[in-house]
Amino acid sequence: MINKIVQSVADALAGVKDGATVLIGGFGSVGQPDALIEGLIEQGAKDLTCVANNAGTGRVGLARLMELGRVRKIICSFPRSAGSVVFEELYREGKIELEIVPQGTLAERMRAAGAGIPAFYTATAVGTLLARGKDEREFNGRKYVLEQALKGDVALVEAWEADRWGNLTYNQSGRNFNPVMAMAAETTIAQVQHIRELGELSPELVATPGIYVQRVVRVDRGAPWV
Amino acid sequence: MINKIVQSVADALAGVKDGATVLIGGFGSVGQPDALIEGLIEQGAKDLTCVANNAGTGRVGLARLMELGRVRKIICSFPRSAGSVVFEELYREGKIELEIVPQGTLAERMRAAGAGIPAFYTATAVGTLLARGKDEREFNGRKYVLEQALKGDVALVEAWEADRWGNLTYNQSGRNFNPVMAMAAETTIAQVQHIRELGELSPELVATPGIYVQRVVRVDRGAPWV
Amino acid sequence: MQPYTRAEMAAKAAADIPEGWVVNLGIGIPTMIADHVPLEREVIFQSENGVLGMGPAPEKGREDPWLINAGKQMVTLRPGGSFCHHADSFSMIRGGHIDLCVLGGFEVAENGDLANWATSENDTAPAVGGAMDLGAGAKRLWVVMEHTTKDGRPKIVERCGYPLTALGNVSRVYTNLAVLDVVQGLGFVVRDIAPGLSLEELQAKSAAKLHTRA
Amino acid sequence: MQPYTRAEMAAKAAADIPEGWVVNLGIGIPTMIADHVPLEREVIFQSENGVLGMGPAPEKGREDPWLINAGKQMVTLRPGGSFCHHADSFSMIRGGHIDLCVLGGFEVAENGDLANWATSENDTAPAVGGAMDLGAGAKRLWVVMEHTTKDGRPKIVERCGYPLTALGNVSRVYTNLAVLDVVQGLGFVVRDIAPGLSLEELQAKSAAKLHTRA
Repeated sequence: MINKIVQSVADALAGVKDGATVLIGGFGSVGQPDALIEGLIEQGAKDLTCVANNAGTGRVGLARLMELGRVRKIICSFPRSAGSVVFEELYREGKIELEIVPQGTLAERMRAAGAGIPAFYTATAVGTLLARGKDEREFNGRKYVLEQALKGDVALVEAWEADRWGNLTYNQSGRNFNPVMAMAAETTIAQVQHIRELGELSPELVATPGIYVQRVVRVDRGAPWV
Repeated sequence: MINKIVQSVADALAGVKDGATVLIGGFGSVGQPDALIEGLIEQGAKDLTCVANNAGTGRVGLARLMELGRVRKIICSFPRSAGSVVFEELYREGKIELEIVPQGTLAERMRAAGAGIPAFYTATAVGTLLARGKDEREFNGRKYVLEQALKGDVALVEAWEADRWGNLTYNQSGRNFNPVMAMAAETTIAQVQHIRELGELSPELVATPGIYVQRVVRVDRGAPWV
Repeated sequence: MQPYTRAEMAAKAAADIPEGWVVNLGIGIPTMIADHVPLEREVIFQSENGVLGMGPAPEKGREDPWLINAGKQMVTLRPGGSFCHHADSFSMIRGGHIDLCVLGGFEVAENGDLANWATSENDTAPAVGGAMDLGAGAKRLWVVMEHTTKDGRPKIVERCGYPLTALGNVSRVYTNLAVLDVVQGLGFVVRDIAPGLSLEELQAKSAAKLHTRA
Repeated sequence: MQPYTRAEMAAKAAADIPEGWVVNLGIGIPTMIADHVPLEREVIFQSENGVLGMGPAPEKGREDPWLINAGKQMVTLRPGGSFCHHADSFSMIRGGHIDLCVLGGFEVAENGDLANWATSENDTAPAVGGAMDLGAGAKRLWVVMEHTTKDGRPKIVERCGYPLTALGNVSRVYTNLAVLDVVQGLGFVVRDIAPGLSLEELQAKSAAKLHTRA
């Protein structure tokens, strides 16, 4: 019997290696796998490359992981936001590497990794600082830059429901980066609010099929701001 | 008020131009927009490039369109199937151009067109006849070929439900190429079984958002083999 | 001279959006535009975090924390709206399916260039978000911003000095002093001036030549 | 000598598929493999037309024409199954998320090359379908085919003569006469021979050197 459900956050995070690239879902606080990030802090892996839309806020979660010196590099679209104090301090002191990627390119690079596309062309960022050093090519008279797939060793995602095959559904804008990151990682770990029996989820509604998910843990998260 | 619903198949097909590239959804008879293809036969556009997974069967639908000499070129993955008599005859006589594309590359080339990706690399077909003349490049020690976006002037798709904004849902394996083709065309025309009130379709279940759909026509199609 | 308020700037842009357009609004004044489009005029607002068909802000007590926009504010979904993931959302954007994007700006140049994400090449961790995707991908790009910086420096310029966000794509600018079209090969063309402001005064607050309709 | 029947070939392959694998089955004998995997051993069958988690053929009278596999046969969906569109389906395939693909073949070479879609460069409209995507993308590629053509020509070869489908990816072949591993740098290694057939006789029906386990 296939059963991807594990009983604790610690079990879910087991085996994350030093030096791993960790994709972290969510946009704002919605769809953010808070419990898994806390679990990663406990788990101890260091020298991490973290991929997320933002660079953490306050001194909890991703910001705490950075403050503990466990993050070597962050790849994100929007590092500077209200409350990104830890990141800004580390960045000023040269203690963390930063790769800024336009948000759509960030999503597409991970989708590409999941879809077996090693690289693709996009018009986004052409002629800007973020296109520096990238191959450029014209198609039908317009310039595009070549962007490479971005693969994770681990993805931490947050979903609404799951079954034991690892199928996931999301709640409204909680979808965001989660399905894309789930595709792009070697090991995808999902924190979910509800475990359903196999067959309870509508086959038309599954937004991340279990093929992309290795471990599921139920966490009563309540509202996303909690 | 946005209202993409038109009252007849003829209205739905109005304006398709000679020389157009027409994307035709469906896989086997499931999700195939039969009424729209009949409508295109009536409408009269010629010198068409048709993109579909197969090259028609029997002497109806796409096969009929070809038999009438209206199709200059077909782009598909599987032209030779039981009953593809019209295509085989035209092909032998040199009266129709053929571009064979691996099925996944065909889908991805249209998804790319819809997503603003002019070209992407794939390992599919590397070292085979279908990679001839295509740019090749290595990423992480593996060879890939460059494939270009495939855009349609018109897409004919079949869906289960629609609302007046053009949102579409599909029934089981009726999804197939339809959402991908809907993204990839300038004008997407959907034949649907059911019209729903705005707000009746679950926002989590809409597989093709109305942003990709220009016209909707209700056709009581019954079972897909009819 | 009566400069337009932020609400007036938003209302002016809103008035120019026809029914049926799909529109993405940036953070700040652009977000306010939605409040000035009546629900009966069906404009479909998209947010890059996967929300298509946003409605007005939720009523007090009916907020749903799982439904936010790209500015992380709680919003509503109107009937006909739908959700998707980030790659699908940016397919809409990059693929040219968004009729209009309205962004804030640091500078707009007469060739249509926009700078709105970083103030120098060595900026402390500049934040780009989805601006470059929207700038390159939307069918039309409008900018809503103050006409000058707080210390009076013009933001309407011949060439952007700040790092670029998008090249040549801005077609209209709404400021607190004017509405300007950006016409390729010509430059800024004045559509509208704030009450009591002369063209000469407006020109004096701009660092690029302002044209008037022939 | 008792060659394996088609059902036996399918059963042999089925026996080698462990629980939990995601498997895509090509048209023909490969499709029959699913019938030989008991439902209790949960193997997830994927079909490239967007069906993940196919179950057995429908009972008479309970067929659903909207639910077909890539061979256009009506199938069922088991609890836990889901649907997606073609681009998402081939993301699974191209992205390396399918544990195993089993295809039919015209020829398999000792370097793991597969030819199964065209019989000459000037073939009348050869039909490739999803074979090249599956051949390049699946984690493992097995082939199930007759050991020789109807007129006795070996299909186990040193190098493929027909146009290639996939390069170097075949790791196992099930034929009516044997089961062979394809070991990179070595070639074909015999795992199993049909009852009453000697290694010499098998070698005589093959156009590549057959090795035995050391």
